[in-house]
Amino acid sequence: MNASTLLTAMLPEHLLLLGILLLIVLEIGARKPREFLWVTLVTVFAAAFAAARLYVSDYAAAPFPGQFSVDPAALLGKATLLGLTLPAVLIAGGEFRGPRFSILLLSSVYGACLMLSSDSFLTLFLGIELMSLPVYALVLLAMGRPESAEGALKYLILGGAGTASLLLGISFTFGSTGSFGLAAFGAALAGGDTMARAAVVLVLLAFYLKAAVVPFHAWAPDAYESASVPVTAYMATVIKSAVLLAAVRMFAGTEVPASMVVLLAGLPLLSMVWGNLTAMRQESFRRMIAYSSIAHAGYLFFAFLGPAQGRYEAVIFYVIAYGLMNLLAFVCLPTGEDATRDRLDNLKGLFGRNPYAAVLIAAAMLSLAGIPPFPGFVAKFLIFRNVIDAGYTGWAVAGLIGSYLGIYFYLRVIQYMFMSAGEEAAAATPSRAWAFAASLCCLLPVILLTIFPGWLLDRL
Amino acid sequence: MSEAAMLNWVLFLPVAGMAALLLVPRLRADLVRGLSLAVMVLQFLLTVVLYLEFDADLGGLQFETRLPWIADWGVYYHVGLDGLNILLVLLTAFLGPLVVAGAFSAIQKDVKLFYSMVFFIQFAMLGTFVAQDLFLFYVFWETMLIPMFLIIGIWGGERRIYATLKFVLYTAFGSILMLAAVIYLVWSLKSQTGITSFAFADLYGTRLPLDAQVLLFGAFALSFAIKVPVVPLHTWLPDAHVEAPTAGSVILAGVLLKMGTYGFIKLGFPLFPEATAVYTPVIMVLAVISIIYGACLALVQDDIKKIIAYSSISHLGYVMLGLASLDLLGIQGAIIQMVSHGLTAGGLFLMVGMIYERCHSRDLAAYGGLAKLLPVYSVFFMVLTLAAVGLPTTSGFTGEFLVLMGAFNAAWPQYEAGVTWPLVLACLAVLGVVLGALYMLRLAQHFLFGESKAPHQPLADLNLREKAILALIVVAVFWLGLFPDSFMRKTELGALEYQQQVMSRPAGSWVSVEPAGGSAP
Amino acid sequence: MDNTQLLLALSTALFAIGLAGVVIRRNLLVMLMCMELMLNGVVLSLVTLSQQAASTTGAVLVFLVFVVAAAEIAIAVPIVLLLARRKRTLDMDAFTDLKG
Amino acid sequence: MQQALLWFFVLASLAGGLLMLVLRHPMRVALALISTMVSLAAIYAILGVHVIAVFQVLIYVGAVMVFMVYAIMLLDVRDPSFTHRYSGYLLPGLAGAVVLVVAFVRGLAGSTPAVMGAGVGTTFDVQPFSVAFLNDYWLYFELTSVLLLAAVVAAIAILKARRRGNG
Repeated sequence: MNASTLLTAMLPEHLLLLGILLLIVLEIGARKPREFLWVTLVTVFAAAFAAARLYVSDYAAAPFPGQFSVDPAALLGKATLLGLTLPAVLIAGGEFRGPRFSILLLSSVYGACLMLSSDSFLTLFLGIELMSLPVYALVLLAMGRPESAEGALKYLILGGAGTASLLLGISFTFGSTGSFGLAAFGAALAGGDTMARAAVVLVLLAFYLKAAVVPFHAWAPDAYESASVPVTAYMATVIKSAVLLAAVRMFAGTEVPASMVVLLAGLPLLSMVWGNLTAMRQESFRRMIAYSSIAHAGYLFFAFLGPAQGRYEAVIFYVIAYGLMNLLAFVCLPTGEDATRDRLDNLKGLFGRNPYAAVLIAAAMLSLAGIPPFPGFVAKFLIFRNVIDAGYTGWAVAGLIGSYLGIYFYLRVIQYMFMSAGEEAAAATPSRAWAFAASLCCLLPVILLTIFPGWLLDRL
Repeated sequence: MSEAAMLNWVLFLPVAGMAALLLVPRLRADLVRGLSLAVMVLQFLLTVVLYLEFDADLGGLQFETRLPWIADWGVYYHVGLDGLNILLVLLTAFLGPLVVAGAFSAIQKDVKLFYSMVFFIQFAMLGTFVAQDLFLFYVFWETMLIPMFLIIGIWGGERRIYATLKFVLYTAFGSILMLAAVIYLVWSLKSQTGITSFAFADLYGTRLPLDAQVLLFGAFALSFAIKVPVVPLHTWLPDAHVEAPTAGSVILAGVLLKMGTYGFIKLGFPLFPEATAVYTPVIMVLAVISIIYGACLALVQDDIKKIIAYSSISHLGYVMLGLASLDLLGIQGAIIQMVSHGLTAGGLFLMVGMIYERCHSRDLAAYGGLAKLLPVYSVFFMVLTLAAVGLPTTSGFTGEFLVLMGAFNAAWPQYEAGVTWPLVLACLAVLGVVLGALYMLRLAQHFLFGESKAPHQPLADLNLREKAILALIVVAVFWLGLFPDSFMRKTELGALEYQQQVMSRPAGSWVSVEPAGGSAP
Repeated sequence: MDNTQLLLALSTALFAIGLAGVVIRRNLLVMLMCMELMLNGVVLSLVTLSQQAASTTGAVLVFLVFVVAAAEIAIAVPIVLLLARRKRTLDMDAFTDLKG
Repeated sequence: MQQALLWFFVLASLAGGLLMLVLRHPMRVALALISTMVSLAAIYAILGVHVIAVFQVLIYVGAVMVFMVYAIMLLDVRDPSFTHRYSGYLLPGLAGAVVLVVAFVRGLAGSTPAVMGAGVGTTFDVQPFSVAFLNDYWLYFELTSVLLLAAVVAAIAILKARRRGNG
């Protein structure tokens, strides 16, 4: 291990840390709150660019053997997470002026990046915590809404329970394999003794909780609804993606043994059905997205049923498509008072007021529903293809029917925007330019992925 | 331009049209309309050139383009024309300009979005017909839902949201199961041959055990049958037709319903020949039930659009019967019947739309004696009605006659072998023709003749635009009726290939297979 | 039953009690404490196992758990105070009015 | 003697945990939790891992619980959650916990962890622990500082948010 490896391999993380420190210095020194967002933007962009650049050059190194290592898969994951953070930062432009938002966001992304490079459970645990802790505060930062504090506290308590479950799992994994390495999980998954099985179940439950899979989803709707739009967007995309990508890293090349299939397919299936059915009854946009993301967590965990070598491809493509589309919907939401902005009714007649936003939200909804030609369809296809490849046709059919249940509520959003007359809302607020930039940020990759999904798939 | 590129031009012209519309200012409705019509006419002319260039003596695909799309999965952008889809492509391109022109006065709200959606659906429909790759086919097939959802939902009648959601949720349910079947099919091909391919030509070669075939065919058939629609799955159609704007109804009746029958002929039957043999009796029975049931319901409706909607179910029953007969004449008849129904039903919906713009009622009881009030309108209406009934010299006659010929051709050898039910079915199908005459004449009689009680008199007769639209349809109807030969020549080899594809592989022909579970009569 | 198994059983029991508390109690502060109980159970299991294996890594993990627990509380308590200050209740069921 | 003490503290911590489920007032729940934590610290001391026993007392009892008790004292006693202990998930929650305990205890009692006896009864002294931590595991030292930094900023953000919320 030499200094240059240390510097290059952790370059995205270093850049993020640098940004955090710079922001702290700025907060102490400067008076004007405006330039903070630029610092954040530049930091996230630089880190994303560094990760992408290292990925393109097929960089792999292990600066801390057995604790922290990078490989192209991890780098692409980091580039994705950082890239998805960018629009979330952009739409925060109108809402959060202070540096605290930026510092918290950056440290949360730092934790997410850490998870994707972890080689031992210690790093994974620290990564998860570093990712989650700032978000508890971010949820609360909206504070325009009295519910925020409750949502944050509930998220914190259940998140803590998830952490405890993860730790007990880690402890049992250690007990049965004698190692804290991430690879020990694969060994425990393959091994058959009681302690190993208990360990696998506990770790999985922790991941289910962090990714909001039924019945460990109770925090998600409250937390999503409590947070303000940029934070919800961040939680629904980046955090969920990080958890799933970390899970892929943890599962590594281990095939799922038959005894675990019920756990790995049953709860996600329940999640799809419950999430989709409950989303139909929501009147709040963020709450609807929360239930939608619960359903999507179900699809994503289905990917683990498939053959091990296809898992990463399926998850990363899904995460990119899902994240982009989700963010697109968030950045196009009409601006306004946070609470009214969140009501689905507020979308009524949006096409008449702002056709650009309405069309983009509609595209996002259709993609989330998995209707072609949008990338969401290709992503869903990929996952269910893998499940059928592995021979679980019955589960795949059940999952597809579960996904069918979701079509209605996505269409309802389109129905509100295009087919209902709405009252004329107030004129646009100043954050328009930010939102427009953010929408371009999402739109260009979406167009690319819609027309040439093969471009990305061939590179995975 | 090279020959193969021309099909791509036809396919992507609507996309170009959408892009062009994007640049037109939102309030310049006239410019939007003119531009849309110009693009559609251009597309039709190009399609005519394609049709004329299409060599009837060559089998297989023509104007083929094959480019890698998702190379990793073996998915190709693969399009081409063959005897099965050439007439449907021509029909789609022919109806395009008429739909656009027909909506000039009817659509006043969000004009730009409307024509964009018409282009979008045109693109998706043409793509579905010409796709030669299962993935591409599925993408186009599902994409079609989006513009139709919006067309019915935004510009439809009072219960439009209910109708459009019903339409989408019905059809999407079929598609979901089809998706599972598609994945399974491709996976089977891969495990048998090691090739990952979505090409129709490769998939035709998959050999599956009978029970797998039965399940997969069931999934495909459910999706197609919902779209056709075959009787127990038809309930979305009257709602969608009644609530859709005129243009939506024309697209729906004219082209969209043919997707289902085209799916059977292109995918359902040839992919699973053994399963087809098992299912044929069921399909024939359902087809005949559709013919009779649709006709009976059409006979008792009071809403003019509903009459035509139920008549569509009845007419598409003939198509299914012809396809399932696996007789060469029957298959060609089915294709002609698809085109003919597209013309007559499309024309009738346009005419209902025209009268609705004048009187704002679709209730049959509200009308009467239009022959005196609107003579030109009435002549056109009569001609289209008679064509729908299947009067000789019109397209409807050619189609129905050939289908029935095919059904009898297929049934007779069996009758001689002692199996009577196919013959009974064929006879029942003839009964459908009589019922068809009854409901159509009832419509014409109440509508055109009798006491004149049309609301909002005096009524303006058809203007030049409307006359031109209807005249084109009527010319096409007679052309197809009087000179079906040239059209049938183009489809002959395609139909033959299809027939061999389905018949060659089963151990015996479908005749020798017992009806599944004895459910058939 | 030797000591290791006894302590593992105790740690599982504490974990389960804590989990039950998080699920069944209504007061958010009590739920928070139950979550702490879960963590305590986990620490016990970690200590027992890593002491058996003489693993320094285990000891480091235990230390990290302490730090994280402290950090979590450092965030949780201000939130609780915030709630109390705004005269909102700490009743879990009171927050379910937005459920749907 | 040591074994008897161990059993005593095991039972004490278990009793403390169970009391947490039934006590009504948060303050009493906090006291029960503190007694559990102290019992656990005693268990660690008996096992010979003094570093952790000290941490347990200092960090958990000394910092965390003091903070918690302070928060409880500021609360409104008329809060309905003080009188109604249980949410609607009482029975499923208890049933789940019982199933969990039974499954784990039965399963684990039969199996011996693979690591058992690898290095019996090693104690972690402060010095070797610190050396190892700062030499082999300094990555975690760094990461912990980032984590604490984030936590401090988060706490400040919440306090500031309170000020804004009041105004």
